[in-house]
Amino acid sequence: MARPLITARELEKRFGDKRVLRGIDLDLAEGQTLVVTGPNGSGKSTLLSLLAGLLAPTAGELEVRASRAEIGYLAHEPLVYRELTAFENLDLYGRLYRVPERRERIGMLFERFRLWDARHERVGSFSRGMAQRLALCRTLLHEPRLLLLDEPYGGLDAAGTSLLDAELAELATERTLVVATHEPERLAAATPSVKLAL
Amino acid sequence: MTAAEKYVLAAYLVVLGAVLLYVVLYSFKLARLEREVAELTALAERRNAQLREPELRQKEPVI
Amino acid sequence: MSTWLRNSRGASLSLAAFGLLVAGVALAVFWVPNDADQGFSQRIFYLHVPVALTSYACFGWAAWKALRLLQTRDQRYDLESYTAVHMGVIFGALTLATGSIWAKISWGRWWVWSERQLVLFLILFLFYSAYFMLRYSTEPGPRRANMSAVYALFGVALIPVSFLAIRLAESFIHPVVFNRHGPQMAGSMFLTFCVCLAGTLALAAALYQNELTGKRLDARLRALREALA
Amino acid sequence: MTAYASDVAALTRKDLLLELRSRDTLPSLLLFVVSALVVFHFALPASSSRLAAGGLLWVAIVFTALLALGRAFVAERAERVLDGLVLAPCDRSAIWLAKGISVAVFLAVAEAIAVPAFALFFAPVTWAMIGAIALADVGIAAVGTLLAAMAAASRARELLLPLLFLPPVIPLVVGGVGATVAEDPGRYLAFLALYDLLFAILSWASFEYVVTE
Repeated sequence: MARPLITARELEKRFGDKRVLRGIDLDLAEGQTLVVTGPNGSGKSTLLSLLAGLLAPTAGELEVRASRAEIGYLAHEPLVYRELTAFENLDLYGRLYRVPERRERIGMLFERFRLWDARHERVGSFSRGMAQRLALCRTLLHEPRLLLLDEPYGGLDAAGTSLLDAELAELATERTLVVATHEPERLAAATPSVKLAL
Repeated sequence: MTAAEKYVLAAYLVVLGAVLLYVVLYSFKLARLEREVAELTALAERRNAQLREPELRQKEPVI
Repeated sequence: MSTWLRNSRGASLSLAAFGLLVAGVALAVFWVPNDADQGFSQRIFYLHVPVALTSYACFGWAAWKALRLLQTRDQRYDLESYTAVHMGVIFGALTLATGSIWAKISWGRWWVWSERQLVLFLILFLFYSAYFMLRYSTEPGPRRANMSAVYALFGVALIPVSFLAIRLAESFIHPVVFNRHGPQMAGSMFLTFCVCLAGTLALAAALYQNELTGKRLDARLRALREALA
Repeated sequence: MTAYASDVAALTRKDLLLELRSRDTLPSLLLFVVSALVVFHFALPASSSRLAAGGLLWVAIVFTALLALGRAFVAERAERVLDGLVLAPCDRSAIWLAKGISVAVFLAVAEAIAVPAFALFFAPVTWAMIGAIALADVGIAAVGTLLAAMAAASRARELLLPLLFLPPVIPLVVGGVGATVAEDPGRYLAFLALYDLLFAILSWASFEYVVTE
């Protein structure tokens, strides 16, 4: 069996005096789907930030066998510039991630997430749902091997939700997914192979 | 004592004063630490008391 | 006896500091002859310069610990670098105090811009005071440790650059160049100076060790409180 | 090398685009530097020499730089975009270099207005001054960008940046003023170049630690 993509032993994270994560053990192989559940403030986002490499563990071991170019991270915030247009944001990330045929790839993502006609509008003028869809485009832009999705359904309307359902179903087959949500029952599409309740 | 000697003495006293001030501030810190330790031992004892609670209740009905 | 000394480094350092300082002061005040041109007031030299050099040593030590932190990411070094900077600032302030007293003796005014060492310490004092502002306004954690470490390293690089700037500044601010007492001291003076320097260094080390223990005690108590909560 | 250069180019293009789009940093810098010079005119007693005026130009430059640096990471903080950039596979120092270049560009534009205004209000401008201003811009951008990133990660940003920035900028002011007033400015220009080299390398190497854990 190939070595797991993610290994964590006694993982702990502390912010000053507040301990947010403790004693997390985890093995996630390539292609599996991990669903992280728990109430708000249980440390789901912190765990995903640790997996993305944005935070360093306070104690314990964590090994993520994927380079930064192979990780897609969907955070609470869209991580895009409000003053720039949707296209300019994705173009910037496309260059930084050195995505081949950048423009075609961006155009295809805008169509798939129905943002094509808003592509030259300032992100500041976007609704919460549109910004979430743009963030999904940003996350999938460089076809990452490992996808870290923090509350992916946040702010999406009915159309957006069904669109994301289809997307997740397809992604779950060929990529490794880590989805953090406080309402796991909505994750009909991605059948979790590993569950972690915080 | 010439003016120069007074100033040199003043300089030495300034340094001595600084060290003493540091020691005084440090004693405040030690006092705080001691209070904290006392607090924590009390907390620990209360927790132990709670842990031993079940055995005590068993004994009472026997009397 | 040796085990007692080994396991309480703070106490043994304090003992060494006490001995050396008493010897140093005794030598400086009673034994060493007066300086030819400056007379008795030159004795402040045995206090002002050792304190200044100790302050440099503390900033250097802080930079070394900061470098270790950035290499090993071991948070233990953050506490040590922080304590060392704290020591550096205390001795820096003392350098400014004794320096201005020396200025009062030599030039009759509490502050002179022509004394390069003094001006350099003023800049360093401002710089490292901002170090504490940086620490107090960021959340404790690896991020703060990294930033403090980078800042401490910057400080050390700033020392020679600022000293050079001050020398350059002299030619257009006020060209009063003063030849202060150089290192060509007589044997007895140099011996006194070395004892005093060893004393202040030992004092800094003792305070550093004690304060570090105090900070570690704080951290352990917080962990204990959390364990019991 | 070209990968690094293309990252820096992409990030610099983004910074300049942000400024073009929001147009808030540059106009305020221009107005600030000129109004500072006017205020200084009234601050200077009538009989003061050219030396004093030269010095005040540098005070204006330092505080204009503070204004520009205060704005440096505002866009990145707004939507936690800095995390997005830190996640990208590019070398983190590219973020520092790109931001430094954009700060230097904004400063240069502000100085392009300030220096003629200085010549008009106070005293003639020498080539040595212009050289010193250019060298100082590099040093300010290098050190300032790093310190702005530190301040951006802390609570009291607007308060903290001046405290962090002013002590390290003192050598730059000495070099600048020296080049402005001294007869042989060569020594001061060399000192500025030394400062730029030393602190640019130091900032370039340490930026990574300021934005990651």
